Amino acid sequence: MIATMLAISVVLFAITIGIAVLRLIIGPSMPDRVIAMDVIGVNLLATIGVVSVMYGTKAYLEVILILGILSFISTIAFSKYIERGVIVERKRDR
Amino acid sequence: MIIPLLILVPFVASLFVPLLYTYVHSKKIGWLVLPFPLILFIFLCFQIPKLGAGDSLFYTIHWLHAANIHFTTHLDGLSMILGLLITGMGTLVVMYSIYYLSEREALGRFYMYLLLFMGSMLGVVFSDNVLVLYVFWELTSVSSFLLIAFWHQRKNSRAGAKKAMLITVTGGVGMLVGFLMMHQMTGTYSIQEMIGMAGTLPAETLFVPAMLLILLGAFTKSAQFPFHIWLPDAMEAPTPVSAYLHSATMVKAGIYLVARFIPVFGESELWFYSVTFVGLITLFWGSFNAVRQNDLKALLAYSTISQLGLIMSLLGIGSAAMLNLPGVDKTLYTAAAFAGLFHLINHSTFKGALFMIIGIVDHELGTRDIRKLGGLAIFMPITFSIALAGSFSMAGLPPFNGFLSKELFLEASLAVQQLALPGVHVWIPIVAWVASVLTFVYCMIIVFQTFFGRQQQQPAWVDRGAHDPQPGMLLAPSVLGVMIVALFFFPNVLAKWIVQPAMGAIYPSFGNPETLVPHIAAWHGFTPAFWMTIGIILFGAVLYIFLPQWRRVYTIAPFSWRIDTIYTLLLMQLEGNSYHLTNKYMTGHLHRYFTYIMLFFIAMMGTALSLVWRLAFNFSEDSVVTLNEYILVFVMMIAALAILFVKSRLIAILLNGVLGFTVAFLFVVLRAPDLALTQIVVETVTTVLFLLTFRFMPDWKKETPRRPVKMLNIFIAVASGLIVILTALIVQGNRLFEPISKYFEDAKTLTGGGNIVNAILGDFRAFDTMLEIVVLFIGGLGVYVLIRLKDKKGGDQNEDQ
Amino acid sequence: MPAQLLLNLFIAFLWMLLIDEDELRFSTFYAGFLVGIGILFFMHRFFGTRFYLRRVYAAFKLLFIFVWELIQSSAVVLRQILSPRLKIEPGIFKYETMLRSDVEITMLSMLLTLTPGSVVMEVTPDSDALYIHAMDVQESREGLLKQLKNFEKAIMEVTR
Amino acid sequence: MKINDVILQTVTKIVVFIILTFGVELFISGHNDPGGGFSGGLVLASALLLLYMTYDIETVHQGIPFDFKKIAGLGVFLAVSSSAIPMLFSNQFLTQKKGEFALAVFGNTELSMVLLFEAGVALTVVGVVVTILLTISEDVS
Amino acid sequence: MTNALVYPVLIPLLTAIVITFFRNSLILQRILSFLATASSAGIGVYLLMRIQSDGILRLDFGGWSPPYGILFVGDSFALLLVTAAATVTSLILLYAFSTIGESFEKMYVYPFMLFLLAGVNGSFLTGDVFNLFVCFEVMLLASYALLVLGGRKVQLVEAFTYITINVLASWFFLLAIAYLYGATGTLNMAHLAVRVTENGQGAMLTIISLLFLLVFSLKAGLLLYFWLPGSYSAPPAAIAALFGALLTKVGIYAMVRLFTLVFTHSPEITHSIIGIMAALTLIGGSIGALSTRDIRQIISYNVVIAVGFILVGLAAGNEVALQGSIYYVLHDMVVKAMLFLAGGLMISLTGKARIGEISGLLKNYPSLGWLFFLAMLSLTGIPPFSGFIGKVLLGEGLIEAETYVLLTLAFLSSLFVLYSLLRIFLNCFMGEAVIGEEEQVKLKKSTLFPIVVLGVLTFAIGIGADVLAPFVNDAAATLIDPQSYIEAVLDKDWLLKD
Amino acid sequence: MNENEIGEFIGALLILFGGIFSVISVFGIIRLPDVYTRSHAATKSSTLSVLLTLIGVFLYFLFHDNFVSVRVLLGIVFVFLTAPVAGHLIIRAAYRSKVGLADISVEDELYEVLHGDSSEKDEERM
Amino acid sequence: METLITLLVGVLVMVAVYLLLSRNFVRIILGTAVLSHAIHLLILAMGGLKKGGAPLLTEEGSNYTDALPQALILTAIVISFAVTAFLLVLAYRIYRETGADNLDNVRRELDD
Ligand code: NA
Ligand code: NA
Repeated sequence: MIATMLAISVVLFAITIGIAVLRLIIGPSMPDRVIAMDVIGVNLLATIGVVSVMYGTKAYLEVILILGILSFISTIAFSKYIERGVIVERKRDR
Repeated sequence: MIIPLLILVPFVASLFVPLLYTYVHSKKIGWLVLPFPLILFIFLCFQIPKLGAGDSLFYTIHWLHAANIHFTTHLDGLSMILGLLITGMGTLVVMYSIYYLSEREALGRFYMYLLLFMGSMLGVVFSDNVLVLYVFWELTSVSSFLLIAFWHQRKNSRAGAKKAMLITVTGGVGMLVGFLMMHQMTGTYSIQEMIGMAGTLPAETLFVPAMLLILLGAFTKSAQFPFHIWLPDAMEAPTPVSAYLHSATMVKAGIYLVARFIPVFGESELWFYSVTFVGLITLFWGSFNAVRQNDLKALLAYSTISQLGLIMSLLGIGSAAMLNLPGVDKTLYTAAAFAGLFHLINHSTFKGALFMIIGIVDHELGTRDIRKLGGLAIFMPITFSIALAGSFSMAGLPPFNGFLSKELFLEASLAVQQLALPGVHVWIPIVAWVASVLTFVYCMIIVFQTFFGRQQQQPAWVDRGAHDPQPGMLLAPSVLGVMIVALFFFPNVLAKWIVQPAMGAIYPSFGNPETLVPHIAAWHGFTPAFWMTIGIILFGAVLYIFLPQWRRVYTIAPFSWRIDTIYTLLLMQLEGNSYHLTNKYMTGHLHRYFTYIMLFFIAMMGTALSLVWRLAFNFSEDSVVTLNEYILVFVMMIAALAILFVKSRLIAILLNGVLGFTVAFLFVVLRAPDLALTQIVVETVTTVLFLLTFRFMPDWKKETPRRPVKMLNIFIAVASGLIVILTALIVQGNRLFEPISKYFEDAKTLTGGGNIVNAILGDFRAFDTMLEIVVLFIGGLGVYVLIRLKDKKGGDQNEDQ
Repeated sequence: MPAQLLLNLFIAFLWMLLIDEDELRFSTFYAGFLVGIGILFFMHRFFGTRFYLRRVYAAFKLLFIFVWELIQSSAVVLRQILSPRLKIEPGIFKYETMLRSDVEITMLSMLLTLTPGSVVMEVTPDSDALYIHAMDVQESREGLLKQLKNFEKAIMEVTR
Repeated sequence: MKINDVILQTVTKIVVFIILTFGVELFISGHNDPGGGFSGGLVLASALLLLYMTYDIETVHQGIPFDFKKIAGLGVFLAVSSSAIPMLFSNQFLTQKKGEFALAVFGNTELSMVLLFEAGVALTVVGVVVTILLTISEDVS
Repeated sequence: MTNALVYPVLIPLLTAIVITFFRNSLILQRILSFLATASSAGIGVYLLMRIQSDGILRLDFGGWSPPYGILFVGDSFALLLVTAAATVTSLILLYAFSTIGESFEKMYVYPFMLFLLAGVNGSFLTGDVFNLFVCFEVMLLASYALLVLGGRKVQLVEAFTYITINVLASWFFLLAIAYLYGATGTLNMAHLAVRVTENGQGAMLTIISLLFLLVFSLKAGLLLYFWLPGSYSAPPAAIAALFGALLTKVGIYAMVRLFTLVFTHSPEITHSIIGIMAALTLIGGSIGALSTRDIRQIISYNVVIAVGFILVGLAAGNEVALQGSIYYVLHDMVVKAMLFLAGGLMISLTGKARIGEISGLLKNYPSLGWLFFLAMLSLTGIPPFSGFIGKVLLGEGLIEAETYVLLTLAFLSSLFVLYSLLRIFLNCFMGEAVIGEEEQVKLKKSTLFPIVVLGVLTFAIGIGADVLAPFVNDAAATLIDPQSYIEAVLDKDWLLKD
Repeated sequence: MNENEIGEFIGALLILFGGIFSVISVFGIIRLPDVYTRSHAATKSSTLSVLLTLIGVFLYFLFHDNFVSVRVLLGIVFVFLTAPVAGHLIIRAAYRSKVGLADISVEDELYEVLHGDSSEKDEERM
Repeated sequence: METLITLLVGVLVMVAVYLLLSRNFVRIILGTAVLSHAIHLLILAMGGLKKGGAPLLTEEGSNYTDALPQALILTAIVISFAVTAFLLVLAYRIYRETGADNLDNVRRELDD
């Protein structure tokens, strides 16, 4: 029962990711794509969580956190790039 | 021990002379050089009796045990002749140079090269080990190069030096290969040991190639047709050099080599044909071309070619004595070899004298052009006398030594008719005779067009101060002039003491060499040879008188051809074609290079795979795939393919990032948590790097390669993918062994770490990790340097120090 | 608040020493902490500030409000997505907040953004107003404003 | 209108600590769990990256005034020289000799050459990644 | 256990790291870096002696016995190359001291050179295929950095080509390692040899070996040398010399090692392909050397020719040929360095880089001219310089193997070498001097010194080839019969177990 | 069914809800008309679904292994903290880079402030 | 799973090779990035997939997946990161220096 629920949800997440990739490809605007990427990252993170449960292992819990951290960082990087072109300034507000 | 020293002395001297020259900066330096060849000459003279008794001197200094190359010197009759020529002519040439070269020249360098040459040449003739011989052989080419290019400011000097070097080194390389083949057949590099095995060699497959390659070396060095073309250009060297290297000694090295190898190859008919006919053709072509020269030095160059051909053909005929032909009187042919050796010496005397004379004329009058010269006999009587002796000797007139050897040559050419070999009966005597006629003609040109006639020019010569040079300059040619005459009267002394031991060296299997030495007499009856000589003189005189009339022959097709043109064309074609060819594929375009590499990959792997398609695929080991994994992998494929089609690079970067994240997820699925961790961070940082560097770059434009290029690219991409897949599937289906990884599962007890991957990285294979962070460190520093160190000049100058 | 927390920890530690067991135990520390809470509640007026657990309580209340709003508005958005025809009128409007400090502004914005139907687009340079994009301005402005007030009040309970 | 990054900056202040702590934890726990010097270092570097993106190079430099090239160099030096140390005790190069003493702070963590080695790895990673990021950024802006 | 085996890598590595901290003290940088390379060379000699007495040496890193850990294996072949590499590098360093310029010195040029040497030596010594990859990368990264140092446009462009092609090559390398591991389950070269022999080198393993061939061909410039002339002629002379002397040799070494130790069972396929590629390389290099008037390009094409020449010996595959190849590799390292340095000096003194733009340098810089001449003779294989003995042995080997086409091409190529360099000598050194005494840039003795030493070396190797002989013979013997290598690496019980 | 199994079941149920929510919200990403509205679906609905899932995972480990996963907790906190910031930043970037609002939008009080005076020029960089 | 991953690797290789064959710097560098994904997956697949648990001895069970390829990939990842960083910065420098974003243009400029 639990196994089925987990299997279904993993497939659901996979579908989510697939659709997000579609959005990433078709856009149309750049922020759309970044949003899609963010969605993909966060859903991958969730999937890893579920997979951990399915495999019954704690080996991947670090991966969850790290994926959270880095999908955040890349989203910020992209937003800054879109907004300002520079993602690391030497001195703000010059 | 003494022979190696003999070789070493000039080398050592060649090092010290330029040093000395920095202190003794004057012409006197030549006097310091003179003792070296003189002492060596005297020393060699003292060895003559020993050799006359049939002895020979061997000495071995061990050099390369590994390659069986030892510095074995061998002084026998044959090398003695050359040794005497080298040191004797060396002495005279140095003596001559002292007066000939002006103080302004780089005398230190000149004598250095000259001594270098002398040592190398002695090395060539005294070496028993062919590889050591080769060492010195190439050194003679090098020193010749340096001497020809002595006045390197002149374009022609450089061109001449280059040509000589290229041709002789080419021959040398061929010869080296020939020696190596000999080694393969005989297991030795010693000439004497090869001679000992000569009987078994002709059966070997390498026999003929080895022979031809060694001949190539000999022919190029001795300026045999068609390799003779370097010799006229080598006349750009100072005249003493021409006299020494390019007529008396270096060009004789090839002759020496052929004589040396007669006992090894003499039994081969091919050898006989090659040596004889190449010699004859050279003889003819040289004399034929000498006639049309206007530059006295060029004339002498062609005459040298011709004479070298003569000697070569004599050795060829001489080798017939080795042919196992029934009913042949061997002494008929050994006499030819004898004649060859005899003429070898004679040629050095008269040609050396002539070169020196020409040098004097050039030195005194500033020109060597026959058309501008004339009537010098009155002004330069001594010079004229020596010239006369030299020329008449060369023409084969008595009472000069050339007459004797010419007679012997004509006899040898007639002796060939006794041979039961096709193609030799008619041609050899005819060519010999024709060439001799032409030789007579150009000798007359030297004498009569330089020293007689053109009376109208005389006042000009008086103005220019035409007179015999200072006595010192005449000393060397005078010595030679005396020898020219002396040898005519006492040829048999030379024959007994010098030539006879050499005959023993050429025909070691023929027993007592005394039997091989004919008695030389100026008069030996009304033989066919005598009539031929008469004919030569008559026809020669006629031809000389009517020279202006028949000179246009030289403009008719086959005679107007110059082998030089082929050389020039060859080099030009080589440079031009190589330029075009190389530029065709070395375009500098990266995508072209990638195309080559991938095509090579596809061709090689594709061929290999198509040959072994029978290798079974085996999917039974495959682990299960869940639905979500199928979906994700499919999505990854879509994302990857989409990279190719997106119109903005930012999207491509995003897709690559997504790809990276999903790869990380696959790492999770495939039980590799550490990989997943690292992959995620690295992917993000890489993406950030992309973004950081992008700001200034324009977005990518759609690349529209031409259709065939595009199809090719698609083909390459698809084929590469398929090859990777197929190979992987084959490997997965046919694992041969258990991986060694089971061992690492004891990581906890072995290293104390429970994370096997980290135990491998931090302990089992810590060295990889250490170097990997070194790589990272270099990368970091590299990036820093790349950005910080900028080319301040901006432009692309060669300020690269 | 930090001072009170530190004191509480000190009391717990003291308690642990006083009990003087053979080994260190978390349960002992926990007991000491509870004792400390009692003592501090008794004494907190001497510090001239609010009892620190009140803030903790306020934070929990904020969290609860937030989760409630989250679920509510999620439901709204999900319904909108799933409805056969989109009937939304999105738009951007400005909201002037009475919150001032960075932490307050941030908390408000995050809460707003997390709850469906609204995203904070800009904070004015002086941090006195927010520009908010709403999924359905007309329909949810009322609700949104109410939500904003709720959040503001709850945040101030925690921060002030 | 000037950009007001108050939200990002406030959150980053908290988040960076989570990331840094996590990075250190990854580094320490690599012995038995996923992690280790490399991923730990990378995470630390990404925390710094976040700081640089949120603030700016000069501001961050005031708080963390290191020359990251030197940090990287120190890291490599640590890793390579710790590999060489065993040779001084006539062991093979790269013998990761385990010490017997335990560090009170981290419980019974074995202090071994591995730890020194891993510390070197982590420092190198941090140093190099930040150096690269900063070098480019300073050139770009 | 011989820790000294790691010193040729460790010493340059540690020194490089340490001197990055002393960016601005140039004297210290110079002293330390020279000491590091010179001592590496010394250790190389010491280890060669040790091998003569003790046989093949090995060092298991961390004490993990093969095939589990990584180890260094020191046989004569490896250590000859290590010694030569370190020696040549130290001389190039000396040259760099007086020519490279302060801006480079402050930009870590010495650390990069030392890293390069460490990577090169590691590649020679390692007994593990994957570690070989890593060592390659150390070397490559250092070469990338050195190539761009100075930042001239042409350098940057050539660097991009060079790097991307090497990235592709590295990718192929990993691909090959992946397949090999999948098939055999091991990475240790000796263990690979055992396993491949045990199973017989079937079609699958041969296919994998072809992939290795591709990789090393790219690195060595065997047939796939497009990247070479451009990238070797872009950087300053000292760096170009380092590249010319060391980089291709590593690819050559790896190819020789793997195809004499592991993939030895299908020579009719693998060695034939190597032969064909070597032949084409000889032709392409020879043609290329004549195609250009750029001095550095000419020298670079000579690098290509040498690659073909050396690998002809591997194709022939007999002991004499391999001896010849080994001699020739050593010779080429010395003389290529010499030639690049001399060529670089010409260019820096005149500011011009093409034949026809320079003339009569012999008058201005006679010593440089004669050194160049000497290098030319040596490279042509004219005795008694170092090229001769290798050429002779190679010739013997090729005749023994009856590979006459290769023989012909190999020996013809030396004529092209001669001609291409003769063009430089005749045109640039000889002829009317165009630079007057007053405008002539002074040539420092310290600049010339390393070239002189290299010249002495090429002469000494030629004359004293017998001193090298025991080492070269031992090296070739190990290559021909790798059993001693395998037994030195794998303990007895391992050989039985497997 | 003991209490652990109930806990595990609840965990799994939360995970399933998370999955369902995520699909629905991503459906929104496809359906909604402009980037601003799509961001609503993304930042929250998907945040919600991920939070649900992670809580499920946390509960599952709690009950199945008696394991308090600090990492998952941290993960939850992290997503909770960062998701809104990320959403806010993307939307701000979108607006500042002049990605247009959907036609159905009814008001825009920011337009005048940001793009009215074209003193700040932000050309599109993608 | 091995076959599936191998197919994915094949597709990635196709994409990467096609990218490498273009002229634009960024495309080429992207090609190398995709190539590195492909090789990492392939190395993993060569060790055999899902044949056991994650190679952590703290995990229950006695069957572990092959850890060696994972270690190799980690090394490879680091190296390819270093190279990619260098290459990217190089492309950036070339662009700043010459204003060209592909090699052909730069060559053309250098030739003039
Ligand atoms: Na909201
Ligand atoms: Na990568």
